[in-house]
Amino acid sequence: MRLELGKIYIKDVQFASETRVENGTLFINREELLKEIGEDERLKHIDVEIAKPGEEVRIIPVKDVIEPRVKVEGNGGIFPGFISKVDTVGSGRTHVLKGTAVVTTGRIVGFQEGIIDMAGEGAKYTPFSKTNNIVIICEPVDDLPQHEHEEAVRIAGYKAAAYLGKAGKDISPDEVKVYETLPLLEQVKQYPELPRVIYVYMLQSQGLLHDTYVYGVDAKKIIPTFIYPTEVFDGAIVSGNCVSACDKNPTYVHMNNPIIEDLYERHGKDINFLGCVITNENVYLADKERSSNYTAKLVEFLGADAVIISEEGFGNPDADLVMNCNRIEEKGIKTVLLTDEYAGRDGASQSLADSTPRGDAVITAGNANQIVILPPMKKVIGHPNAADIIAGGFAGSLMADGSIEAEIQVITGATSEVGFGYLTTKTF
Amino acid sequence: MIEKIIIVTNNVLSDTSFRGNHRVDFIEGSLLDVLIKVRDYIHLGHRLMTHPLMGSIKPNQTPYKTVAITLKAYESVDLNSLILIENSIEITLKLLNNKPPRNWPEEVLEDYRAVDFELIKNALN
Amino acid sequence: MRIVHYINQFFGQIGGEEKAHIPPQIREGIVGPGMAFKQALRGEAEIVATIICGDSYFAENEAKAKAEILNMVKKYYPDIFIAGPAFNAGRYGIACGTIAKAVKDELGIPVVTGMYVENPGVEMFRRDIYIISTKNSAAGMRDAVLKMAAMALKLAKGERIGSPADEGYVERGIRVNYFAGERGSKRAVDMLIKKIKGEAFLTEFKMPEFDRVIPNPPVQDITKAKIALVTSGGIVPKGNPDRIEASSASKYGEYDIEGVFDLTGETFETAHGGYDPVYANMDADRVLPVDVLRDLEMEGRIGSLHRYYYATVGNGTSVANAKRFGAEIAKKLLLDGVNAVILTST
Amino acid sequence: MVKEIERAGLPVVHMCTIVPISKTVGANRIVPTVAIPHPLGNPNLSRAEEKALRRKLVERALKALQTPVGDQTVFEE
Repeated sequence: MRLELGKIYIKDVQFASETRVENGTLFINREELLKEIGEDERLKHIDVEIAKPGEEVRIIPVKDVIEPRVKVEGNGGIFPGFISKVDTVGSGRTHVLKGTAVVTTGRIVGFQEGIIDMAGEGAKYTPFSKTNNIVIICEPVDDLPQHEHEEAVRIAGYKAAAYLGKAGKDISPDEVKVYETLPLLEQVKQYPELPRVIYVYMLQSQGLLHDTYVYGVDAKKIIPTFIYPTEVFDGAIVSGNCVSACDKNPTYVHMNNPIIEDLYERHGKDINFLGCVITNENVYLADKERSSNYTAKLVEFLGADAVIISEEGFGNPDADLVMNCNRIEEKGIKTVLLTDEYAGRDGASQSLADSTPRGDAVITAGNANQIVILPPMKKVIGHPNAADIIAGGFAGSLMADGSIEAEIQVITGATSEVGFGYLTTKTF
Repeated sequence: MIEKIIIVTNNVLSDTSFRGNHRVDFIEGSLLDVLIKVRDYIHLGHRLMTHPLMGSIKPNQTPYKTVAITLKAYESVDLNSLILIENSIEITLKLLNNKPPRNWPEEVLEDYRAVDFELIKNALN
Repeated sequence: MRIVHYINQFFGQIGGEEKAHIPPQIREGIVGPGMAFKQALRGEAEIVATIICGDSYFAENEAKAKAEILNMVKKYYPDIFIAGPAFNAGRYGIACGTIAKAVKDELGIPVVTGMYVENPGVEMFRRDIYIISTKNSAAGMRDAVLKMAAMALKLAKGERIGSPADEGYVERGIRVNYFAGERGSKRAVDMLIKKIKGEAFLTEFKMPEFDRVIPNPPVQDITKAKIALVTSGGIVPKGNPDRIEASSASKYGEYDIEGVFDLTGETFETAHGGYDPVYANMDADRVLPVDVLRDLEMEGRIGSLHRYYYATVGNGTSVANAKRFGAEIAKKLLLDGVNAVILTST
Repeated sequence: MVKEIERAGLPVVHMCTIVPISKTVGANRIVPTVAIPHPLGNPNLSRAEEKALRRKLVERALKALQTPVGDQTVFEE
């Protein structure tokens, strides 16, 4: 499967009479965009705003972040199973409006977290302070059940990203990157002398507000399976995960999975990157047994010498991470694990809910309990009362000058467990 | 699911919903009380069926917890269950100590109950 | 800036083991290794007093020695307290750690000490205080003093303390966030390639490890052996006189069971918070089998049951504390001529 | 704890319900016991039966203390 990813660098976003890309600026026809996403009878009111890097703006609560992309050539369309039919994606050509992101905000449940600050201390911790954000604010009809509400807001985000992506369809990209993974037997033959690597991609799948979808299928219902890395770039994996802002993978991060990108960087040089095995993180313990056994079996069957395993979330998924590590190492396949930590505010506590001596190679994305002071912002997009809840809530407190003392776990993407960020931890 | 279960919970939604089909041990108490009760069951040979720290909502944030364990008490203590529950209690104590939960407004409590219930319902179906 | 320096009888030039029993005494100004510190401090700080205490005295009269030394320290209003370096001297290291921690906690004065990494004082105190990692003997004095002096000045000035590698102290186990030069995914791929090639790599998060001890030879004649009971199951005399904590125990208890033939619900209970206490509270022999051992003692099947048993709560107790309890209990048992131990856990 | 006592030169037997935990804490002589809340008893038995059970376990511990071992050894029936 071969995919050309054409990147169109966007430096500015503005509202205008026509949605188009011109000289690195994305112009958006606001009414048209609203009309495109406004067809859902579950949403009473939708609004859109723009937040740019450096502005004193806080977006809260952030539900999802999505990158505008469009399929230019090849099978299927972006977000198969949701926006497009379930055709297999991942080949041909896809254009990306690099430097932009659709951010959905909407208070789905009362305790909602997820902050993106476009300036100040908090901006350092979220990758989405560096993107021009098109923020979609969704108000549901009264008494909409949580799972309906979550779905409506989720779909609104995909629609917006797909709509905006189309503006890049006929634009000549600033940069084209080519990614290719051959069918297994050919891929093995291509670099027979190089060690074979699989990426074990763990997906949050515990249930309401903790879900991930693959071609529209709820990931808790899958048996671990193979996916070409380029399928992920076309939005085959999307997030319905609203909890644990710091270490959930927003859809944007799935579409730009940095482990896949960085494995491709070394593909053909140091390693032979065979592809991805996706697996889930369920609540029922028997599911964990099944999934970890199946993952190890599949990784062995595919002929991997080594794997990278990334986790998503806190607590329960630590058990899946450890089980995957043990089962795979038991087969003589080397592992590197990615996680984050909850080591307490003082950094002195045991960091994970589970551990294994076989996990001897671990990358950490930081201690999510670290405290930061988020200064007051001139403008808040979304639901400021969510800020009050976070401020007074489990992870923060409001200070006299209006700033919030919070743990970085409330910041979207602060401790990305696919290594999207630079934050890490060392022992002092 | 073949094995018969006990639901240990302090969430009234789980209690009312499961009471017809399963044995329910309703705990008038905190999330920690639920975990400790589960631990005592495990010490007596019952086994965990669901992860005690299900959900990404931290145990110092939500006051509700529902855990499924086997109805049967086996001869020997199940090591996996034991490790999971002991680690879960440890991490819960750590986070509670880090930042104790606040008094949430009723609408937030309602959401916490709903998420806890949805996750366990989904795990058992 | 003013410094008070703590050293033992040997470095205080009073004498060796034969003088290890001397109680704490204070001298104005510099003694022994203080001279090296004077040079290393380059006039930025001055040792105003040196406290010298015998290692045995400290070990055998810990509470008293601690109080005496704290009083001495207080009088000199130091900006910083330096203890040692103790190198690989076990009792000296424990004394340095104990007194430094007390000065820090009770007087609020920054402290630094120095030890060889295998000194038992390291495991006991590395989480509490900065311990500069030294060589295993006084041959490493120069290097130790340089690092300790630099650390002392930084602490006294309230400067930011760098990483253990930068400053030369033993890891305290505190996880500190920072932004790395490469994103996490890139670091993961780099680590994977090193691991595949069998090259050295540094994990960013160490999973807990366990070491092993070689088994001791068996008891030759059990009918003559003195057997001691130790438990992590929290069995204590009713009322928990030492107030051993239900979890994360910071202490252990020593209890006399002379003339006790059976533990009953009226006399003993469990302090352990890690299991349902109902069964142990009804009959603590269910955790600590005193009744059976008394029978065996009377039947001559064992030599004797040791007069004291030791109890703590093995629930969330830190590895460091558990190690310390084990080491201290073992020392007492050896002194009392115990031949073998039955340790019960829940 | 058990490891430090062994390290100090005293033969020690660890009576513990969960053998793998005993192994991870580094015990060399291990006697598995009944249940976590009552390792050396069983409240479902009569007083006499319970004491006999306890005696059996303690005798096994004494046997362990008299047995040379090279590695971590579990003393079962």
